[in-house]
Amino acid sequence: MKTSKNTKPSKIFTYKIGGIAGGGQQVAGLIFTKACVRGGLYTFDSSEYPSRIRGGLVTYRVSISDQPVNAIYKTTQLLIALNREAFDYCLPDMTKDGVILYDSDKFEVKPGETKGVKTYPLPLAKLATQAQIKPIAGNMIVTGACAALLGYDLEILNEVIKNTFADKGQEVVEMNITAVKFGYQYAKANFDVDKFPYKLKPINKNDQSIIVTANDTISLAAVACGCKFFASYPMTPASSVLERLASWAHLTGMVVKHPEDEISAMHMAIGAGFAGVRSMTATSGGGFALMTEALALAAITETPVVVIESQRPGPATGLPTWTEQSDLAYLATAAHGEFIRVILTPGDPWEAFYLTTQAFNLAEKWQIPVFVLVDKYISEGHQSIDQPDSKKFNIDRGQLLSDEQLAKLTDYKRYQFTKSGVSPRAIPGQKGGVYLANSDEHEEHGLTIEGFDALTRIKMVDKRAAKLAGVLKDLPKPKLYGPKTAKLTLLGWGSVKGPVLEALKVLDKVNYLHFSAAWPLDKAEITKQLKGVKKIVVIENNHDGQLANMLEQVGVKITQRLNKYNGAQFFPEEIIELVSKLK
Amino acid sequence: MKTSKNTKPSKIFTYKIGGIAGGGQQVAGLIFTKACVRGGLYTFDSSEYPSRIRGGLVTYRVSISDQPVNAIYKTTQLLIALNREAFDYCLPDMTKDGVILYDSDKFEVKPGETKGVKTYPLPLAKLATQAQIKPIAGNMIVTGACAALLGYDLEILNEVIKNTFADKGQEVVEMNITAVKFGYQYAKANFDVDKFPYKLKPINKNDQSIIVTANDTISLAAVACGCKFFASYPMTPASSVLERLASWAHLTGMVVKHPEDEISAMHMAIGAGFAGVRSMTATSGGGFALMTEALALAAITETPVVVIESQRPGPATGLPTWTEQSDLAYLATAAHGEFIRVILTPGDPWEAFYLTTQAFNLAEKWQIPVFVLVDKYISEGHQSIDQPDSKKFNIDRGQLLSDEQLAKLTDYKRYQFTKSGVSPRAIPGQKGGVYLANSDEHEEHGLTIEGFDALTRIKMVDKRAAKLAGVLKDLPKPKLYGPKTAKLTLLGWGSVKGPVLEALKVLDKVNYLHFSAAWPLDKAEITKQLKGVKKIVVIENNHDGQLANMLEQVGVKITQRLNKYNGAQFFPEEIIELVSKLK
Amino acid sequence: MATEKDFLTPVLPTWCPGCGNFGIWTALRQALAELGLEPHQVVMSFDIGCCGNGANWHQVYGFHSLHGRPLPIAYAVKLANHDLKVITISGDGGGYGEGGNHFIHTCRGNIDITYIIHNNHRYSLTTGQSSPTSEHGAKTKSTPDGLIEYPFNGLQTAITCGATFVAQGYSDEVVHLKELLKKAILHKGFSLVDILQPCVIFNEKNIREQYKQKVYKLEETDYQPTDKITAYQKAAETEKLPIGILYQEEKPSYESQLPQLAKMPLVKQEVKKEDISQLLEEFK
Amino acid sequence: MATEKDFLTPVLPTWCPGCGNFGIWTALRQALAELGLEPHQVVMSFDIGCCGNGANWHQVYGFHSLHGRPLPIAYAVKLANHDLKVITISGDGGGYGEGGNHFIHTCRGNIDITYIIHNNHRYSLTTGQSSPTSEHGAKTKSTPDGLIEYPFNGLQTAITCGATFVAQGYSDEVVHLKELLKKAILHKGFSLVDILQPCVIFNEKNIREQYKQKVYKLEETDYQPTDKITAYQKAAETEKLPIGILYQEEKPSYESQLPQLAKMPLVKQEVKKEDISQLLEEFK
Ligand SMILES: Cc1ncc(C[n+]2csc(CCOP(=O)(O)OP(=O)(O)O)c2C)c(N)n1
Ligand SMILES: Cc1ncc(C[n+]2csc(CCOP(=O)(O)OP(=O)(O)O)c2C)c(N)n1
Ligand code: SF4
Ligand code: SF4
Ligand SMILES: [Mg+2]
Ligand SMILES: [Mg+2]
Repeated sequence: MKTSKNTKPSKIFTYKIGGIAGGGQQVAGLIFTKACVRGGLYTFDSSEYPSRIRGGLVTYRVSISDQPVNAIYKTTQLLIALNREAFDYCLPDMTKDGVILYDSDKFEVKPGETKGVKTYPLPLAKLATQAQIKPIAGNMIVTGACAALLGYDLEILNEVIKNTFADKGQEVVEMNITAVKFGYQYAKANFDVDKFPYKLKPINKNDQSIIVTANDTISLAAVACGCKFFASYPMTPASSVLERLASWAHLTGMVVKHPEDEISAMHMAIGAGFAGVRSMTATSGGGFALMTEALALAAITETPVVVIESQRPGPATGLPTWTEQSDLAYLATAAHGEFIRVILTPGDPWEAFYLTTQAFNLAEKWQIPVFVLVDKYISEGHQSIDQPDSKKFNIDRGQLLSDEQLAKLTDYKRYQFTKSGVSPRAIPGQKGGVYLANSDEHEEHGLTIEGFDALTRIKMVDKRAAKLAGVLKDLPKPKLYGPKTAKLTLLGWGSVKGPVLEALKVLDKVNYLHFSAAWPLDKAEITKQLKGVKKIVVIENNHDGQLANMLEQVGVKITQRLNKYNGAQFFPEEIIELVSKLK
Repeated sequence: MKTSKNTKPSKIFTYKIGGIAGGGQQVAGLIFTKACVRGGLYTFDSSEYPSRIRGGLVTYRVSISDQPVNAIYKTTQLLIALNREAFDYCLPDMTKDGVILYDSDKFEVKPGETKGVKTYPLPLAKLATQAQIKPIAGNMIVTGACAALLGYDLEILNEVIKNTFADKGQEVVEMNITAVKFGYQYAKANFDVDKFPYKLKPINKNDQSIIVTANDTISLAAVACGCKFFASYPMTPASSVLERLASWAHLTGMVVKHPEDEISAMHMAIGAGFAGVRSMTATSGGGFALMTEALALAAITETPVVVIESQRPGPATGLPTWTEQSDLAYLATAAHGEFIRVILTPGDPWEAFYLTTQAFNLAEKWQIPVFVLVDKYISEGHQSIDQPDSKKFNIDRGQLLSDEQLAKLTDYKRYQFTKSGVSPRAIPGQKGGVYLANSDEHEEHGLTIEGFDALTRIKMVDKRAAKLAGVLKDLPKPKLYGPKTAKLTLLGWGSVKGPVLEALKVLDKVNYLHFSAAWPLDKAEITKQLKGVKKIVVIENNHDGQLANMLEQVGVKITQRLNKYNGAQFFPEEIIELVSKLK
Repeated sequence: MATEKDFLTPVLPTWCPGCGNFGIWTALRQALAELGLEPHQVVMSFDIGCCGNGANWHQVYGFHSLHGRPLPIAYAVKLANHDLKVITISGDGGGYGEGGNHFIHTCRGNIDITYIIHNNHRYSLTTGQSSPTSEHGAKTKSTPDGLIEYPFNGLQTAITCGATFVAQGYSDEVVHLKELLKKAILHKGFSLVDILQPCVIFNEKNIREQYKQKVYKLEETDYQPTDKITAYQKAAETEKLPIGILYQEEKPSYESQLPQLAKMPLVKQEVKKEDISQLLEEFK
Repeated sequence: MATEKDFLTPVLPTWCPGCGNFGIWTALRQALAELGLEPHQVVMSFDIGCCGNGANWHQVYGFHSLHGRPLPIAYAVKLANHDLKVITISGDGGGYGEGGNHFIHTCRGNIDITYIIHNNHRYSLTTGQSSPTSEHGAKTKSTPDGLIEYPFNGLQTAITCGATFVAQGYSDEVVHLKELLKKAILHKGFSLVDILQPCVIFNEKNIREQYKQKVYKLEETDYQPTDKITAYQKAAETEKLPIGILYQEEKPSYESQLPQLAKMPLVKQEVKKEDISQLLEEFK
């Protein structure tokens, strides 16, 4: 996939639609996004919505460009305000020469209110009646009007509509096409469309790109690399992994279980891992809190397990439908006792795919729990990307004993002391491999020891800890984006990557070191990478500066921390502004 | 209490008795210990036992001195081996001029086996028959023999026996006194008691000292400072807090609840705190893992709660009846989201008492969760100490609104923004104080907000975080033991304190900085205290060096780490040896 | 005296128009007012869910806790101050799924709490996954191929585990529900009111018609809620759905058996330095 | 063919002499041998407790999990490889207390697992606190003033929640227990065997006499374990204690309803790169 190439900034167009929940903003928005992608453009979108099912403000925002786009932008060129609340909330982000369409059947805009931003009324109820369509398709009138303003190809739009509503029948398809056409013509007739300075042109016909969230690519990756067992209890913003995998189960043959609670989900994932199946669970921070005890169980029994954790602002229920990066420090030391776990921190859907395949390899090769830590912003925001390439990952199940190998062993030791810390696994059902996976400290066969046998205790702790060296070698190294040398280096993990990459397109002599694996940290590697770096600025979507704290522990001198914890991700513009001040 | 005064080392005598579980070693040992304390001596004891109810090796060890003693010593002067396993396990700790008594009805000691250590056979079954006592009182024959060897006063011993067995009836008391006397005379007659170089003499009649574990003093402190609600699910080594408090409930009026699981226990403690009652729970690391989600609930609702966590070696079930300091890093960042919690880390029963009273004050004053983090070594090992002094602690309930104050308010805001971060509390039942304690992010009344109201989110995070400054001021500062200036400074937390203080009695130009509060760390204070310190050695009863890691994060340059993770605590001798090599 | 309006906060409900939760809300407010209670005399703990969102529009001392956990909060509040009326709101997901263990064990102790389940047979706030009470075969977001499990019967389980007041209500029968809730709140001991609650988004479209056809009032039959086995069998009915009290029994409540609380509630006992000298004797 | 000795590890039991667990252990080993099973064909998951300590002397693929959690481990093992016989060992504390939620929900799905409860009415390994099955009024370490709660009835709850095989056993009736365990293991679906197990340390001194007087065999009566309500009532008996099958029903097991498992167990399906192109279409 083509991510930021640090070329000169391409033109970015940002469109936002806001209204009452259930108003169909997200559907309308996504259709428009799809139409853009079909025309060879690139998109990144995000929704804001409250923790309720109907009512309340819901917005959908997408940034579009003829170059890959890695984040949503704050500055909005086209706003569709379906109610007063949306209007008030979104107005501050409008660019001077942008346009606001508003539902004039719902509210009036007073003169001067927009400080010069052009507005056009769109009386949606009336227009729906006029167009003889159901009010529910009003959002397609909007879409048509947008297409007119932007000069976008109606053909492509109609195609997307056909695909989207195909399973709802011809009638629905036609109604929506009618609505789009009506909106298009209405805008042409009533708005000064030519004066709108932002135009979108299809570049080429693209039926290869996919529009996906990180939850989507995580789900795809799990399927692609042979995960056959998934147990998960629903929790925003992780739920869509459960829903996707469940909806695919009849195709993929995966067993998908929604159990009574997260405690059960995690133990099931561990049980399946013990039984020899690649297995996974997914949750958010609060759900993971209930899995914490079992994390230690996976560790001491050396059972591979992959845990997807999608963060939202805490503590406790917090802001359940918003975003934050505030569980890293927690996961890094979660659970009683001491043991190794890996935390992979993809920054976008593309990375999430490959890191998830790697998570399974790391879990099986090192027989440890592995996290893929994402957050609401990328779990639910879509990016248009190329299709994942199955040549770009491999499958490594680590040391599994064959029946033949087991037959040759007279005294199989599941937890044999080895230099790497890894001991070959037998799988229940295999003859000659019978052993005890034991949450008590144990000797090499897995049988319980007491502290009287202090030497075995020490050796077993050392064996498990010995994996660290090998794990560090296998982890993705922090990756540098932007110029090799710079005046200022941004450091970050997870979803800050996108907005930072966008900011780099503008910022001069600034580069970005991205941590795709935020734990464990490789002091030697980091020291090497940061050698000669003058200003280190750690940017995180949290209050405490969790990676920053961890980096300080390995001796990194941090010049500045940039933190945001209002429930939203960083915008490229904010980063540009903040960093410009620091340079 | 008189702890280490860094005087020249007083003589330490260590006695160890080992045998099969259920053999009464702990009872016999504790009786002897009590007799010592009644005679004005000082003691520190510890037991080793497996995670089973009968059978297996159980040992009891006590170090005795005419000066306060803060740890058990490894070097043993008198060993009573009731079976072969105990003999083999304990032999390596014997000092050359010590004596081993062994139950020659159970096993034989081969010549040369002890490498010169003197042994005396004690055919317990035969002696019991001879003495016409039940075999169960055999351990009192042993005690009598020990008294003979040590030249200790039989009067005091008989007094303790009378007290101990008073509720079992005169017959039992007499049988035990007979047994002691018999053992005493047998030893006088058959052993070369005069040649035994270690003698214990009563100093004065002491009926004031108490012999307690940290669990005991924590329980006492909870009662003393008005904790009225305690919910806890049993888990070694925390269970004795539940058992003590339950057994006292009819006297203290405390409500003590053993609920279905730890999740419930923690939520109950929070519920009672919300309802205005001082409340507490107690568990070990694995149980706390199940409370982790609720920790975040206490934080966001700003509900005071005290959590006792007694550590044991992990991960998972680990070594459930042994000791380790491996949950500090976990507790410091436990739970999703970011918030303040305090971790108090007493080093001995005396400190545990005062820090527990302080825990309740901190929890109520700052409306936060507060941990008292101990471990098996001090939760179950007894030390002889002075009685706690009720003048040495105070009760501070923080900002509670009276009915009168509430009556004057027209718009009560439970979560009012304040500079300190603390907002005055109303208690359910009070008129005019109705509010919502809300796990969702909320505005000042407690009502749910969404991320659309980003400003309130930021202010609420800042409000909660603002407490840090005040909390740091209220926390006990790291305390220096030993000479003001030294060549080498040991740093530690919790139960390493005792063995280190003992080692300081011998080590020259070494001092010890004890962290009674291991979290949050006060960078400024630590920097000040460590100014000019040459060699910083962090000593911890864990593998990872958890405090060391945290100290590095606040910029402390650590020369060396000393770690022990075999399931046992440090011995003073080990520390002396390790540190001597470093100087 | 407080009226039902006094139990309103300034917040307007965020429930979907037509949601069954409205009926429960109204019935409860009316019940509280008719019982002569004041907002400050009532503590309500809430689950996380559509039901739990109601925490914002109930003017009482509220505790919006965690998913599945409002019951142990309520338990401790009652022990801390038994002068308060304590009511807990859960969903079928939070109450019987995530919080199932608290439910079965709270029944056993007969603590004087009223436990209200907003039973819409779905995880609604998380947009419609199956819940413990979803019907066998239900195709939901988390079980698109049909739910294999059979539904959990909260009424039968409560009877089995020792609840002393077990009732079923229907959110559209507001007056009936109000009376039921009053009885539940007045009952000295643990009362479960499991309320059939239409979710207009995630239930079948004709859910209200289904309920209309199936629901009948026990008071209009000669049913007597005094025998456990009869109640247990009644609670199994699914073709027709009985509303009213299925089972009631007088038994001492948990808190009434604690001598610690005989004189006054814990919270009214002054927090002061207590004399521990008697306890210290044990350690000499 | 394996004999009961083949199910022994080199470790000697650490249970107290006279502990009821010995009888269960013997009966189970004999049952496995008589069913013609080999150690590697059996997976057992164990709770933490005296019962769970047995993990060390059962020669099978074992998983000594966490307190209260062996059931979800077993659940997943069965789903991962339904060719295995899967058996779970819990105590009354772990199984009905800490793990109560897993219990009630595992019953609902009828997964083919045999769930054995070593019911000694106490938390024994933690030295004798009350458990969910302790008698009302029990004076234990955690309830020195007497337990207020009434005991949890695992048999009735299992019947209520949909278990298809519900039995009570007695550890001293080893032959009877062996036959019972064989039937439970052969039963296709979720089977609960709740075993009265004397704890010679923490039960009343005369516990064995009590059981001797109370226990009777259902097979020696004309009891038929086919009707739910009859079984439910039978399960309530405490004056006399019926041992044998209280309830049995044929119903498809959970794993048998998964088309994913029709061809072969999950674990036998090769782990390889899977083609996801069809799934990708959804995202275009
Ligand atoms: C520990 C935890 N797990 C999951 C969630 C996500 N969650 C919020 S509400 C809910 C289910 C709601 O279902 P129910 O209790 O039936 O309430 P309803 O919304 O149907 O009223 C879930 C799973 C959570 N908040 N916390
Ligand atoms: C999460 C957790 N809480 C508490 C414990 C401590 N614990 C170990 S065994 C046990 C109870 C054992 O009772 P039961 O399950 O009845 O087994 P038994 O010992 O009676 O056979 C407890 C509470 C634990 N290991 N883990
Ligand atoms: S989703 Fe269902 S339960 Fe939730 S508010 Fe809407 S109608 Fe009510
Ligand atoms: S304590 Fe009781 S249950 Fe545990 S091994 Fe001993 S007799 Fe058996
Ligand atoms: Mg529901
Ligand atoms: Mg038990």
